[in-house]
Amino acid sequence: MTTAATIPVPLPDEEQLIPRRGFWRRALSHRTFLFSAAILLIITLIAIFAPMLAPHDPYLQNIAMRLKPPFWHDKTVAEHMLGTDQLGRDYLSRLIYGARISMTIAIGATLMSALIGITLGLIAGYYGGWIDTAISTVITTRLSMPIILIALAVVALIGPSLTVVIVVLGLLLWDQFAVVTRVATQQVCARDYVTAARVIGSSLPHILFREILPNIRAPLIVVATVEMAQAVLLEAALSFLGLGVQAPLPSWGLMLSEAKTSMFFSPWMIVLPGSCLFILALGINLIGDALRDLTAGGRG
Amino acid sequence: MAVVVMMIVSIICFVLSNVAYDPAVGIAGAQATDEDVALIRQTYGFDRPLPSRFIDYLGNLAQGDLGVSYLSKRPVLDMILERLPVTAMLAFFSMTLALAIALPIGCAAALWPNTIIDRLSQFLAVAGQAIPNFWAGLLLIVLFGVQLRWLPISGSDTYAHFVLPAITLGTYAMPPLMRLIRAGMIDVLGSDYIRTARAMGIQPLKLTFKYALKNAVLPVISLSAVQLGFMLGGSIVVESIFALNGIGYLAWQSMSRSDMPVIQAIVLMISMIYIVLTLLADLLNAYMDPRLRSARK
Amino acid sequence: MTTPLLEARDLNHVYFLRHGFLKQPAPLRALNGVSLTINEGEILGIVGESGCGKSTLARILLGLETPTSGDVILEGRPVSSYPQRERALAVQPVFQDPYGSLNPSMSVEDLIALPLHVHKIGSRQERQQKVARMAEQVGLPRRALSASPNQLSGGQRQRVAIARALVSGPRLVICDEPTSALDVSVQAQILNLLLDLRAEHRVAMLFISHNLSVIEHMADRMMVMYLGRVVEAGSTQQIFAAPAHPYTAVLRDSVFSPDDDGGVPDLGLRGNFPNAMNMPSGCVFHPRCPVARPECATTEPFLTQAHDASRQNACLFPLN
Amino acid sequence: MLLQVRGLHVNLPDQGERLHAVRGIDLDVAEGETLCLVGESGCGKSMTALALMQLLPRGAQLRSDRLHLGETDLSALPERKLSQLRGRRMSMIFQEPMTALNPVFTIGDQLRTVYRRHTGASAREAQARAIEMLESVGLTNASLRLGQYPHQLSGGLRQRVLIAMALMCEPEMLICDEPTTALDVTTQAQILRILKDAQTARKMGMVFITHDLGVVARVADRVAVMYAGRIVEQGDRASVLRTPAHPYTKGLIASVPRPEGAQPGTRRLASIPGNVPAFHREDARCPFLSRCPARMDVCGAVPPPLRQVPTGQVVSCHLSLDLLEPVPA
Repeated sequence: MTTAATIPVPLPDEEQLIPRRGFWRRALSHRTFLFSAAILLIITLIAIFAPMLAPHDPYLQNIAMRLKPPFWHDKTVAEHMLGTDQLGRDYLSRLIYGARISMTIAIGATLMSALIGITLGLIAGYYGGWIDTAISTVITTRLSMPIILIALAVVALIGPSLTVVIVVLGLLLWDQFAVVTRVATQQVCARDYVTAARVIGSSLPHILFREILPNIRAPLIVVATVEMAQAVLLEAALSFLGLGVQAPLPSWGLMLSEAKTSMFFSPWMIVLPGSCLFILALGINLIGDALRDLTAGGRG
Repeated sequence: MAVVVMMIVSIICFVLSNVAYDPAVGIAGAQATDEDVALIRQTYGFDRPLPSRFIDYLGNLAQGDLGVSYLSKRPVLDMILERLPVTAMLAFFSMTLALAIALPIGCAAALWPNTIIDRLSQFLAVAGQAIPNFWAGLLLIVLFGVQLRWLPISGSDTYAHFVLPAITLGTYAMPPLMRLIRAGMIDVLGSDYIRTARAMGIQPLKLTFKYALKNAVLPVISLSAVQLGFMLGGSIVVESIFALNGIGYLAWQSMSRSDMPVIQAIVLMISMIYIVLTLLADLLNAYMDPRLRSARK
Repeated sequence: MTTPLLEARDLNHVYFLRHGFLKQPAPLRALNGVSLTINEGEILGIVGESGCGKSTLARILLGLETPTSGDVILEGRPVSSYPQRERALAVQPVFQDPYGSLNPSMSVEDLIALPLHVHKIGSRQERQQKVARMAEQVGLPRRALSASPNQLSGGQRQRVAIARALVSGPRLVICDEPTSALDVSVQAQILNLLLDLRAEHRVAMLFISHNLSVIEHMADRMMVMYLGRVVEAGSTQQIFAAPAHPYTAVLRDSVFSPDDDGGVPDLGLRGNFPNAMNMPSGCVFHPRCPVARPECATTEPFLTQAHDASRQNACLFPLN
Repeated sequence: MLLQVRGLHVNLPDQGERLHAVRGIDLDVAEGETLCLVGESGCGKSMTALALMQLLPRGAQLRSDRLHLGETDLSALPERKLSQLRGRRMSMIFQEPMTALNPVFTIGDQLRTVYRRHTGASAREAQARAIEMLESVGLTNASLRLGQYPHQLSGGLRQRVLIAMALMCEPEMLICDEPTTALDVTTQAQILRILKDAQTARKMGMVFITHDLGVVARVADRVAVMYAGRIVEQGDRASVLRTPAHPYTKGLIASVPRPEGAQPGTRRLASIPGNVPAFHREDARCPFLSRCPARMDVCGAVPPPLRQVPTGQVVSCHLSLDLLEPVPA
């Protein structure tokens, strides 16, 4: 039993406040959060400093050095650490630049779909009634459309390029944002502080951006991570099917597709880009799980 | 609501096949001269104003005529119906596989939180979501098809041909199911009515399976319907890797040759299936959950 | 007779509830011909069990819902002629759930200052002074101003809500069950605070509660509601001394106080709470009324006007 | 003595720390007697009830010197034996009737399952017993009710079904955790009558938990006043409510608004400043230390002794006997 004297006697009027346990203090002690944040940090740094890090120019072709194995198979080819692809380009440099492509697409598409989805969800959640039904119909229509098929069809019509892929993914990945925002907005609107704000006469923008949005931030961050991982994988799928990022741009999906032809006797060409995709998607998903854990399912 | 959605979907498909890509050029073929194209436009009446063409389009749709493929000149409906069983089987196997993994492990993770089984379920969920399913397909081909030669890696004649594709597509659908079942069971096990049942001395085993499971499984039904719908979309990638002759593969082939009528028909078909599935799930839910079935007397 | 601060005349409100998969939405009559008046500096208590329509009434008076029929008059002018902002200057709310009525992402200072901010009252410094003075008046420790609502206890949060309601100097505060979610000892602090502030700010209050003894303690005049109707109204003291309507008597007998001495009374309430979807005929209380007579099932009683207009009840055979 | 509890301690995981919800409780309940556990939110009364039924949440730790129902040592029973005892010898009903019944099973199904679990009776016998019990708790057309689902009943009706369920196997002890708090005042009176009638009919012991002193005045034979995990005053109803001794009990009773005929809006209620503390570590000193108007230096140093007051109740306080003189209520 701790000695009696050491415990201070709190005076009644000195009402103590419950200590505010900061989000960051809890986050830094959360194992998964640290692990996934580390992965994402490394990949982002690689993406930003790709020109400095890449040993060779990813587009420089050298037919003589075609399909060289990585160093652990064949020590002779020292300067190409991870070997070369079917056009003799340095595989490691292409992987490094590939990180840049995947990150830009992931961030670009997610931001765009977040914008669309959150706006629709906010309006549907706040107003309800026929506006809510109309927007819900739009959401259901979008959900009923197979993403990959539509993306492929649109890209096939307009012609594939990096920006087209970002825009198409951005236009196809907003449904989860809308659904989560709509439900979260409805829950927040049922709380008395939104009713109080309306009675006090505060303006609509104030209610939307000061009363509702800050209190639905947590579930939205979790959705953003899931959609970002989805965007990474979808870009890779599109490129793999030949309708995403076009050669010679070094997208991991494209590298996988190029490697398909020679995958039987040089399997490393399949494993490397695939594992990069997997690690990036894993990092994003893990940080999403950690954030869901830290915000206790969105209580924020 | 469902009818409105179908209407919007048909409009989008109409736009895909008639507006975004000039059907006349498609039919005439790449090397046709401009006169031929103009002639075709005349005969097929593609020059008529859009609304009236849309009404014809709906008319054909009603009689099941989804248009004719530019390349094979065969009615698209037949092409789809030939291949539908393959995709349906793939979807069925993948869904059973996904549920076979998600249900037991999800429930176990909820019953014994923070144990190895719980960590396994979280790992499977996160890893499953992170694996690009086409890469998984390739790996399976290299490993089982080439190295070990246990399973066939392309074509769709025997059931064995469906094992690897089902695993690939199954890992795509399993994570969300796993998460939902785990979260659902945790909610239900922590609920007041389970505590009341424990207070009344109901044995733990009966408690979990009779009382808890029935409540936890309700949301899983609607999610499985949605997942089944997504899988039809996802099948395009898997079928093209494993060369399974399903509607996904057909969609991919007609994609590279921009055979628009086929693409728009497949999109229409998949959307319709999705809508029907979600309707079925809602009906099943309404039947299973008395709260939806009857009002307060 | 000076014009009342707030008057409601013959309010009716019907909700349409969807129930069952394919059935048509059924009408639920939440309010049925309710009228009330609140004068300057007066506390009017409204008591009734859940489902009696008191919260619907509060939402209508706060302008959150427009009644199906009947009108609300604020200081002699119909409420519809006021824009919501101007109406907010006169009427402010205090809600029941201390954990739900404060925006968790704002600091206590910003929360209290919200009405000043919305109505652009005074400069930044003036607002800060007003808020600091108000916080002190409601007994909040100084440190609380920069804290976030999650750091406060239930009682402290309700003090913030009260400070927010009074800082812009309204003439009427509508409290919807302000202390129902609090413990008895904390409730006592808040009730004392409300009484002090009423005297100091000369503000009128509409005090809604299901707890009869709280109403008896706080309200000058009170109204008893049952299934959307006013069954009795008048001065609190007189009603408590000799309730006229049988439901008021049953309510009073079912309130237990620490001074009672054992034994649970038999209230003589027959049957159970009627379903609001199919209202009983005649006097709505007749199926459960211990002193019901055959006529009660046929004729619908009207709110009678006692001789000195202070007492009203809606019963064919009043008790006194 | 039907129920004996000595030195009951319960602590729960709470954001990395251990919250000590129950910090040393002694209770006795005789056959046919109602012990009221009264206290404000956060005083640990619900946790005490769950501890008696050994239904503590995951990660909670329970420690007791003695926990006996009749001759059975509850703390020593394995889970299998415990689940046979719950609902048969000792039952519990909870505060929130709206969520306490399984929404996807009929009322009859849930009632029959409990009865057949303990008695192995046939479905028909269980059905008859269920109808008999529902009628005993005042439900008209009981057989129709059996076929209905919980969402088709009001709060009051559901609480009656739960009481019927708890009494199906004629338990010796019934634990009620604020059964009427979520109900309307008129329904509360009816439910309390049902509980009292059922108790006298079966000479059943009852632990009744509430925060409402009015209900205590009507229902209790003996009263235990709880504050921050400890019992500060325990004795028979008349002495504790009429002549309260502990400063917290006095403050609690004085802060209840009740009809005294005074002019409304003029009387001020005595109120206890500050709010209920939570204890995250052992502290044997008086729990009311931080809010007690009569605090002395010794209170901050030495744990308060348990002493009997002339009017019969036992009080845990340093105040000398005369100072503890009851304030004429």
